[in-house]
Amino acid sequence: MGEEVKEQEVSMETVAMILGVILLALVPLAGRHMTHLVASALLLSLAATSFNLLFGYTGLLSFGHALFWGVGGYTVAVMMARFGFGYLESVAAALAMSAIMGAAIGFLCVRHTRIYFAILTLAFGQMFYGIAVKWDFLGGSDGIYGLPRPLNSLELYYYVVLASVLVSLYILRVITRSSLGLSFMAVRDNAFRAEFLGIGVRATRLKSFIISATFTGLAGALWVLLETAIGPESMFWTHSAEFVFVTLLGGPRVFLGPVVGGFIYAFLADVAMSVTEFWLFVIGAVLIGIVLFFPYGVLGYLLKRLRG
Amino acid sequence: MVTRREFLGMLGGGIVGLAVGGALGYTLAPKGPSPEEMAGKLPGVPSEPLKIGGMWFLTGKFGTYGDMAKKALQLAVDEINASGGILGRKVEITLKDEADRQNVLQNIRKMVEEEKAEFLIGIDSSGDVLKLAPVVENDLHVVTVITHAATPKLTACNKLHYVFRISMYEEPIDVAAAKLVAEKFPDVKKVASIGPDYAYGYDSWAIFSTNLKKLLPGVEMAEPMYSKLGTEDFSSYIDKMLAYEPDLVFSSLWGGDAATFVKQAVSKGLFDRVKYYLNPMLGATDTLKAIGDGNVPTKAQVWGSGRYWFLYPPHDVWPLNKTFVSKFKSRYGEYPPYVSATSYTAVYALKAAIERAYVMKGAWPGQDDVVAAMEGLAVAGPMGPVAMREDHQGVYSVFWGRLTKGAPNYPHPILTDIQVFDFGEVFPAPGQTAVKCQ
Amino acid sequence: MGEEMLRTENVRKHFGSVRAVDGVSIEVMKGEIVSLVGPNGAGKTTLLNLISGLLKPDSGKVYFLGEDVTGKRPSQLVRKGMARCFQISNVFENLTVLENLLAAVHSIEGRISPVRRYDEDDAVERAMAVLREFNLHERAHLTPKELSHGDRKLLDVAIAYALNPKMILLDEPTAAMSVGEKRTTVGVIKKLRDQLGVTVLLVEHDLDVVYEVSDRIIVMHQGTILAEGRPDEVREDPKVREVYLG
Amino acid sequence: MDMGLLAAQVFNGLVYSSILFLVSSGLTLIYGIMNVLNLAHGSLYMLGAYLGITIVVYALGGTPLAYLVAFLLVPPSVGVVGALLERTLIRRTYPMGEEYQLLLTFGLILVFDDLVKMVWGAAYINFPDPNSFLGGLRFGVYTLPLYHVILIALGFAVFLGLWTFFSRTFTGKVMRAAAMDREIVEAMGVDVNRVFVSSFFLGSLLSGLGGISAGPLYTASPGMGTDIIVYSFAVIVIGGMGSIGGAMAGSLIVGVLRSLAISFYPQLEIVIVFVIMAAVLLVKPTGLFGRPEFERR
Amino acid sequence: MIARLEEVYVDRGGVTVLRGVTLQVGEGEAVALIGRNGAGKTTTIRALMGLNRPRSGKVYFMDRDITDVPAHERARMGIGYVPEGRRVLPDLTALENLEIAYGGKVPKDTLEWLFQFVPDLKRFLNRKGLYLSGGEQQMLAVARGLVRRPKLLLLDEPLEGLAPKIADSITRTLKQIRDEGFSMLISESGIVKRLEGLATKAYGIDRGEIVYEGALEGILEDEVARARIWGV
Repeated sequence: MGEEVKEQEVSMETVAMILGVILLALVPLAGRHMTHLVASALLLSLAATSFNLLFGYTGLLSFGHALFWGVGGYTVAVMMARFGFGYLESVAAALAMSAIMGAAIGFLCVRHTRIYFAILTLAFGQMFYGIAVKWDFLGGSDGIYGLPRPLNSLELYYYVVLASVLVSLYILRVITRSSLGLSFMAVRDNAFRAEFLGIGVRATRLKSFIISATFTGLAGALWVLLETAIGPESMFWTHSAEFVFVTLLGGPRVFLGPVVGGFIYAFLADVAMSVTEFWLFVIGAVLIGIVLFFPYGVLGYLLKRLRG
Repeated sequence: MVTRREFLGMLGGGIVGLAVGGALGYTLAPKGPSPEEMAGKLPGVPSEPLKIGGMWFLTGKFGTYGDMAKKALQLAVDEINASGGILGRKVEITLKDEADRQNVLQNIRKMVEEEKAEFLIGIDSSGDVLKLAPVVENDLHVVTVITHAATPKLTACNKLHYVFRISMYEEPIDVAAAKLVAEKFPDVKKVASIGPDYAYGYDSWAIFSTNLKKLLPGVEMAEPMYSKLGTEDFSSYIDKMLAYEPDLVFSSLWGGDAATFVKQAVSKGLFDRVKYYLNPMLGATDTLKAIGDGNVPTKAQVWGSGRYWFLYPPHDVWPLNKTFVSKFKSRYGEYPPYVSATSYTAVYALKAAIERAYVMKGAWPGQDDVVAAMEGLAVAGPMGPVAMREDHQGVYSVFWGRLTKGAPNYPHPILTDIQVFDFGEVFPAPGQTAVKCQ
Repeated sequence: MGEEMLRTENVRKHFGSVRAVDGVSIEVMKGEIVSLVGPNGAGKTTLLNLISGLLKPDSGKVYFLGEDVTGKRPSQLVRKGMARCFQISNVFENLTVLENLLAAVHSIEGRISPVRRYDEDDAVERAMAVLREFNLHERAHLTPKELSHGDRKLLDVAIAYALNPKMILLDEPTAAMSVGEKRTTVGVIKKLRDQLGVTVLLVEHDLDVVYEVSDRIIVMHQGTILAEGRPDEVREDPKVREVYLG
Repeated sequence: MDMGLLAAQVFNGLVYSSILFLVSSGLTLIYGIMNVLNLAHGSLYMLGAYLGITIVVYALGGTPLAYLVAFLLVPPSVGVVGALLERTLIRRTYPMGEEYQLLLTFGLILVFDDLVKMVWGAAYINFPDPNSFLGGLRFGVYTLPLYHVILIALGFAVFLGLWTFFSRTFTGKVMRAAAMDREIVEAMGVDVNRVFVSSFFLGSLLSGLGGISAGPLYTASPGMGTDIIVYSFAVIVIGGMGSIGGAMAGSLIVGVLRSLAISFYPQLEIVIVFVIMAAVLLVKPTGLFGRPEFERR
Repeated sequence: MIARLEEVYVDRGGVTVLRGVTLQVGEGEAVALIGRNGAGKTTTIRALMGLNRPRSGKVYFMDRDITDVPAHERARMGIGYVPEGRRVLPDLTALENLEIAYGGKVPKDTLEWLFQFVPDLKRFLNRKGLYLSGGEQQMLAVARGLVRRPKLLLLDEPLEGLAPKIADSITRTLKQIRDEGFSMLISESGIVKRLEGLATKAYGIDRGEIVYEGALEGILEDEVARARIWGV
């Protein structure tokens, strides 16, 4: 992605990364709220990074990605609350379900690109939102609640989340650095020419869609266990917009951009809400400012300055 | 149904209950010393302020609820602080927005774990309250007083320890509605209904229709209709109703939806074709203001209820209501809706319970001490005396009133011809409900 | 020689009233360098598009290595050994030069996989070897934006070559090049055939280049073939001079 | 099937279609001419309703005159707000991708919702019902309120007006021309920037007209723009993005089908619009009346 | 002197496409700009029209420095433009295309005046651009460039892609226009013959540099120009 870094910077980044992980491991010492906040920031980051595999790496803007967050979340909730499975089986089922839904919806959506892709994904997102609201089995508008927290402890579960997110990010990183990841970027940059490289453009987009949906679903699944509840609003289009926002906030052209964006967003919303009831105004204003002044996102901007 | 005289009798009982409960009659309390003066005077009371966390919809389509609840909360806190706080501790509030849908539970946690709120009040959405209860019970362990969310499931389907609901819930109001119809409008033959398209709407219809069938077995009922929250255009629903030609329409729409519906029903002539229109959520000043005097139907009788009505209990027999209404009106320029009364009462209930627990314990009470004091507590609120039942549901009498133009005395329509139902008549026994638990 | 690489049979493509390609049959033998020339709008690029699968002919057939490939998609043709470059350099703008090549290498060798690093050693080696052939290896870590115009066009050719093609279609490889760049390109085209064994079908305006590299020249005009022959034959053909210089 | 009810529901659908058309024609117009998809278009609708309230409820009282004044003043005011947004903010996203336009205008939604709350408060507000002085037409058990009839007429009148504007007037033709090839139109002596501001003005004006028209029918509350924008999206996708005729067709389909669904298949109400939208996109991505995009330059 | 480019450099997409182009069109003159694809003809014309801003250098029109004047004002000042590929507005009729360029309803006498040059226009005046043949589109494009009676008409490869008969008729039209005293700059991708009798003066351009300036006939004799433009 043209972000290949020089040797000494790699070591700097590695150091920063290790420090970051140590910091994250220490979070439970900062109290339960912080633990909870960081856990949700991690999951938002994972969802946004998965979204960005499709957006930043493959060039497809999904405006309905919360659908997969919801698919993952509802699968866990249904498995546990309706069928009495444990959380491990439930999360595994959520992964499978997200992948299957990703394949089915992706198959229909990747026939289009650009604005049409965005609108089509939006339509699917809203359709499933409507289904969740109407379907008793999913708890209707109340959703499903009162799920047991795995391990009976927020702190322990935090480490489950941390580990899962780190492993997932690692896998996503491996994918973006893989030959498959390169084919995503080739399709993004120039689908026309990619076809002349023997890359099946539609199939490549679909692969990206499925991977993206699966990890977004994982984030939703883990989030449900953190929240112990889920409702239809988790699939509403404004939640999808949040992923887009977070990604652009951090920077769509840097792998860790959405992670940085996820943390900034989580803390910004947390602080803004404590300060003013017009916190949405603050978020909206920040969003406008980002678009106008930092279109490469915060991390994108920082890296640009660092590297001259 | 009770008459005015019976009500006075009930009121007496309530006041006795209050005395037994050991609550401090705050309406009678003279202006006390300031918290600063009181600080440290009482043994075992910490000197730092007491923080109460509140959560309602502060933004978005339902933002008006949070706004009104917040105003009443502020009123109560200012009163309490002006008269010595709670056992000398100054009260502070911290608020979170329930409209941040993705983070409701996280925000609740934040108030408790980070902002050190010792007690919680609020919650508008039934869905949220059901999600919240297990978290509070299993994890947060702080006394939480619900002021709005009305699902019967909260108190009937859960064994609650830390969570209490001070506000009336939907079941007694709907039961009372069935009684009202059976007693006052026995000529009803066909009933149509509309409600919001989620659990509350379904439950409300289930309770009303089950009870009505028992009381008036011959009544025919249309397939219930449900509209999504925030529906703008009810024309299609109204015409479907008209096609059915009912005598009575039961509507559990609330907030803006309730107002929009009435307005559109007026212009679509619904109230020329039906005789009665009942809405258990109509007795809310925000809704009535939105309806406006111009839309009060003249032909059909429109009846409404609510968790509180600012003209009931009558100001002459229950001065606390009068004080509350006049304070609220002079501070905020409008008459208080029910969310204001319930939040106001919630703060005083907490105060009463803490003080009672302190008396019993002789030291600042822990959460479990406050729970013990809340159980069986009776507190005087603007809506009358509220008794906390063993299932942690506050009980007080239900009213239904007829919609009438407010002019010239009030800026919006009001409810008159108030019919009161004693709580013994309409509250199901603890643990019972006509609604299916999940 | 003598073995057939590519053949078109009376292919036709009309856009509305415009007869872009109007019944063209050509043949390219293995190891040949064949040039398509003709004034603007003669239909050369359209013919290239028909051959490479970008357009479907209204009628007629395209054979590649004896197989009927009419209507096959570009990605399928690439796998059969037909690569193509573009008139306006058409590369992956946000990837480095090396990554551009790697994308081609991985794709054609069927190595696309989510776990295989795209910069694994043997792929990089292979890509760098190609870049060396085109003298681009020193610019491997630049993005196309940072390349000179000539180098961008070279990169385009290098990508095509990295696909292990049996045949490359080149669309105006020297357009807007400096004289020096042009020399390089001529060298590259010769090398493609002489050292790398690739058959070349070239669309080119610069007749100097065409005369220098071609085994055979096909002159197109208004969608049809006007003349065909060895460079010296075509050079002397009055019809060709007519078309060009009037 | 009850034919009277069916007719009544079609009528109700037409009223809703009319509002939808006013809003979505503006959305599609701006998209068609400028290739900008303005998510905050719904916020301008909300602004129209609230400005209307200011005039009808607070300033002049619910008299027929107040309505007349509101209908005359509000749409152009909203148009000016839209034009200002274009000049100050949205214009700066043109060199960036579509996603940035979507994001910026999404940010505007949040800002507008809170601004409305700051100015008018969080409570929902009702207009006095214009039918109280207009009355209605009786039709069996049903009443067709006159205001509803007027709205349907207004929707069709605006449709015809736009049709005439774009096919007959010079300014309309210039706008269409700018949509086809902005550069060549510039080279022909047209100040395309002005055309763009004008089309934003006109598109926003239509949204404002939608707001003031819907206001008396519905209830104004902060956030009222969010639903309508999603439905308008559906409308213009179904009809074909950039096509006024398509916006009309899409509005009719969405409005009437939704109305019929309520009466006859209530469980479909929420999803039906999105199912149609997805189906249209999958089968005919350019929508019913759209055509493949011109090569834009 | 009607128009003049002076040492104009233009970058497009990071590539320098004009490298110090100096070129001049005199009163009543028809000037040819000859070069192959990608040589910089279109950019030169666009620089005159104001569609490409020079990185450095100046553009003059009627002795006024118009380097910073936007395209639409240049059009109003009297520069007509017939773009490469014609770019007729497909969804508007021929007449409407003319109206846009005229800035309003085209007066009858102006139409009559246009018919002198392009009599065929009468035939398809009310047909949409989309349904015009290539030759008709080109005629319309010329008429559109002419409708404001500009002092300078820029024609970017007006003969490209046209059948010979039609190209001839366009050339005749252009001659007629020139004879009316209009100045014009015509680009051509290499077939000099097509401009014989039309252009008197010619510039040869290659890789963004002017490689020839002089009489049209002379360009084929010029060694440098021949080598660089035709490679022969």
